[in-house]
Amino acid sequence: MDYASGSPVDERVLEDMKPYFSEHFGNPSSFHSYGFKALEAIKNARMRVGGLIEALPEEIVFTSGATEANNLALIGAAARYKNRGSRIVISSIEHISILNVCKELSRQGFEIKYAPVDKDGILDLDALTELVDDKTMLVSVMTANGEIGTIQPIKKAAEIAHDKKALFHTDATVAAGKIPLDVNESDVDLMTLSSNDLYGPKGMGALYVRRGIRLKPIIIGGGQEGGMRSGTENVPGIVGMGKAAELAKVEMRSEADRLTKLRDRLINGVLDSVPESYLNGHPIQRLPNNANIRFSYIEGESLLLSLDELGVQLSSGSACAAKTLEPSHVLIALGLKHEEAHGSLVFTLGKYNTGEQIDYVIQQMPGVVKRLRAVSPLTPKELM
Amino acid sequence: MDYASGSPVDERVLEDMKPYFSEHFGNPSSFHSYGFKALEAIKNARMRVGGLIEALPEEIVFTSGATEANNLALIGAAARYKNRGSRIVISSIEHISILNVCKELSRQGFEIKYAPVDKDGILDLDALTELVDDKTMLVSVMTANGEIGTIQPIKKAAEIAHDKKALFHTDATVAAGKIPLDVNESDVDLMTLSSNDLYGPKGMGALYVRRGIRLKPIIIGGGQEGGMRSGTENVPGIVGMGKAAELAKVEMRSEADRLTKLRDRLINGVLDSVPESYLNGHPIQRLPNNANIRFSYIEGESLLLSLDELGVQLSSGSACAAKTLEPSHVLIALGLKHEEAHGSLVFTLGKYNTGEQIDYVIQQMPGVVKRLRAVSPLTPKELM
Amino acid sequence: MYSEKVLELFRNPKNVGEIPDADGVGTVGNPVCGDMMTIYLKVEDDKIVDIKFKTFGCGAAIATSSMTTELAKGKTLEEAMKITRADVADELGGLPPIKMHCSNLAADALHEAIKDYRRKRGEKV
Amino acid sequence: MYSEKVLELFRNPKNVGEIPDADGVGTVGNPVCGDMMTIYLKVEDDKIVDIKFKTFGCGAAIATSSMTTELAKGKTLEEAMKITRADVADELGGLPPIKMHCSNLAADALHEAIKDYRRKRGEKV
Ligand SMILES: Cc1ncc(COP(=O)(O)O)c(C=O)c1O
Ligand SMILES: Cc1ncc(COP(=O)(O)O)c(C=O)c1O
Repeated sequence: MDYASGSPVDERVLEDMKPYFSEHFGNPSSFHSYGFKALEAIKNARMRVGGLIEALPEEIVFTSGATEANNLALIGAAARYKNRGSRIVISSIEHISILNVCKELSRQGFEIKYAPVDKDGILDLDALTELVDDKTMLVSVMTANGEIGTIQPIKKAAEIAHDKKALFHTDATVAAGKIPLDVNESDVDLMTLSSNDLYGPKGMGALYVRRGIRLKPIIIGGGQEGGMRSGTENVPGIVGMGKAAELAKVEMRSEADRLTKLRDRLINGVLDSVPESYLNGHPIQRLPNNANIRFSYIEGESLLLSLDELGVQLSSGSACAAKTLEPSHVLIALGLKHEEAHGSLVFTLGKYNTGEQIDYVIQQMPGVVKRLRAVSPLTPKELM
Repeated sequence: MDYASGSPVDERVLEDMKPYFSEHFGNPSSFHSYGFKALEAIKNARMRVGGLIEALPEEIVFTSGATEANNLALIGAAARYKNRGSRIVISSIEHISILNVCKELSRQGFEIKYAPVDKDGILDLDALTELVDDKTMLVSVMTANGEIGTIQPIKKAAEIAHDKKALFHTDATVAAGKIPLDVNESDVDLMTLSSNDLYGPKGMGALYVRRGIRLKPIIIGGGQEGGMRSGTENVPGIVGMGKAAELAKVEMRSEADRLTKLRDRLINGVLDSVPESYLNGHPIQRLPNNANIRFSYIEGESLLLSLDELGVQLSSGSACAAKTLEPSHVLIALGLKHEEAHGSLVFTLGKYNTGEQIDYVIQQMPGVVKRLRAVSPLTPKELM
Repeated sequence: MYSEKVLELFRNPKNVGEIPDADGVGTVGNPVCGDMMTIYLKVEDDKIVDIKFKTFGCGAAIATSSMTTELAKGKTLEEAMKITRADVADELGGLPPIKMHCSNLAADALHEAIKDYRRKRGEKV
Repeated sequence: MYSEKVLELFRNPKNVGEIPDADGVGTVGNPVCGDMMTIYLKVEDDKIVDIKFKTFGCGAAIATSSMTTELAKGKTLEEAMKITRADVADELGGLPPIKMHCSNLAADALHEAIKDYRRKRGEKV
């Protein structure tokens, strides 16, 4: 139940990719029939990825992943449009790739402002309106957060940005394929997509770049991807992401229904059976596949380890935070205390999760929590 | 015979990658058994890629390809070591990803100097010595050129760089797996590698970064790859590149012998059977799999098209140049006239090429050239 | 990348050759740029009765040369002057954008050859 | 990531609990940082005759607590003061570098508990 940090590739996707590893190994820039075949395949994938978010094929720039797409969006726009202003406004719960890029841009002289979220993780639109001023060049608010699952009002955020002639970027890494997205309806200028989150291959992502917007490339060379991203195209990867986008488009609605049911069964089941457990994030404005639950008095990693031994794979926050041992900045932004943040678990459900698995977790959870609470010096007597 | 612009993935490589698309889809940063499995796999691949060039595993930074590795090497070093000097010296026949990065760095205030090559494409070491001065920060000379196959004296070039305390980078994209490489013996600081050129998957590359050297990352985020390259690791890609490197190490010697024989059979066969055809690049100091042949009075693309219709896939220069219709800057650097450069064909042989294929090309070539020469206004009467 | 029509004309170009006693000759492009084209005309009663070409260049250059000469053959000079690069590209079922330059070249060479003919006749062109 | 020994002690930690009438108590870390540990001692004739711990923290923190109390049990206070984080990590078959901090914590808590005991006895510590 840790689909957020890595998903298996859908077999139908892999099937589509296979010929491009072997027979159709051409370079789309090559001048011969193998090359043309690759070019066709890329065109087709561009259409499919565009289709998922109602974008034109030529508005899709393929990258090596969501991190690169986020970097390209922010660094590329900052370099290109710096004459429009020096301020960049982002939400306080963006992914570390946005946060760290902003730190770098701040070193380069940009002024970074962080729009707060409420206790459920929903962007404070009034605060955003105040922060976005005439010298704001770019606003970036994620479509949904991968840790707490909260879905953001990006259409309104885009409006606030555009009122001040700022560009609007949204990181839809974890939202795409889970909820319907429409770049025109939401009036988004730049949108980050990830392949693996769609059950496509890893090492692939894309940036939607609205027609008319030019970005300074961060990877320079042969001028592939309309000059915005150089390097020989990862043809099987692109084909795979295309197929994954197509499948997501078709299957999203029914899969979302199924996952929402599982999610709510999980949340209700755990909250009911484990005393002093709480849901992080918004109860309704949340991704169909995300549950983030906080357990008082115990620490997340020891929970992960216990559950891993029971065959349940989870995460205690972003996979990156696992490395620094810091509590999640997202949970802190919700106003949680550090020790509360430490005791949170992220459940991200996916294609292969079943009701039985959910019930197994609900059944195991009380025992695991009880055992760890027994070891903890913080647990009140009455819970032991 | 266009392996330079794209190679099929070795079946043994694909076999090794497969489990990482499906069962082992974990994120190496995740704290559970799926994650640890991925972490192990990456460690192993790092060892294998390091092994190919006698580097330590921790000296390998995985990237999305050779272009990104070249960008990281030059931009990353320039940002980090600019206090060492403002001059960067590269050969005049570097790949477009090096050339275009240098153009960008020159806009940022670096002074770029181009070291010439002789008529066979071999770096002029005396000229290099003159260009590398005390304020030179970095020297970059490719290990071998993909278009003309010429192998460069990188050990001597590294020595010239180090004499002036400059860093030395070499783009070994097309050399790795074809000729033995040893970063210690050659005293290289940074080396670019490409996965697909080793029959590994596309969308993967690596940069060797000598221990003690730090680069400013160009893709910022979760701090993967020792902070030098962020983004969730492309685990199947990394595993594939690792396997490809291992296979290359084992099979390189015998495959190089085989290809050298095929290459020479091709060169001699074509030069003998087609009047006014000439070899571009050095006859001996060249990659075992490269032949670059010039045909007077006709243009390369029409040659490609004719051969493609006969089932022979070739390139007329770098795949990138195909897009701009410019003659190859490499051939111009050899001192060829534009019209001579236009009439050149690149043959890059690979694993699946056979003697029969070579003989077929030798047999078809005179007819194809004759037909096109008959259409050309430049062809002298006596050749018709 | 190329239409079937382009490939067909590339394989079997019509009107390849020179006309030694041509009434008009037009050459455009140059081998340095990778494309060069010469068109030879025979004119009778202001009509193009014979036309031939020689081309150094890409597949599209050869196919457009062939198509241009086909379009021009039998036309009056005035009609032939009106053949545009768009006409040529249309007849070929379209050309990749990067190759539009080539179809330009063939029409230009035709126009140059007609001007050469008129110049030789003392007309002002 | 963790050695089998660490996992084993995480699953079945020894000496978990409190000693209500402990002779010495040492607490280090704090829940804000994600790790907190308390060690309780019973001392007789300068020897640790009983020892218990409570730990809020990661798997390594729980395993090192268990291992530290095992190492200390039965030792004289002087010997127990010499238990270092390296000893604990060694006994556990190594710890991931990022987790070395945890083994530090357990040894520190032990030393704090011993100092507490000595302080209570009026010794200078
Ligand atoms: C919201 C969000 N954006 C971006 C990323 C970065 O994705 P990747 O590491 O695949 O580049 C993640 C990864 O977890 C994410 O959750
Ligand atoms: C010498 C050299 N370096 C770098 C590259 C760039 O490789 P990629 O396009 O796979 O990133 C190439 C590609 O042809 C090359 O020949």
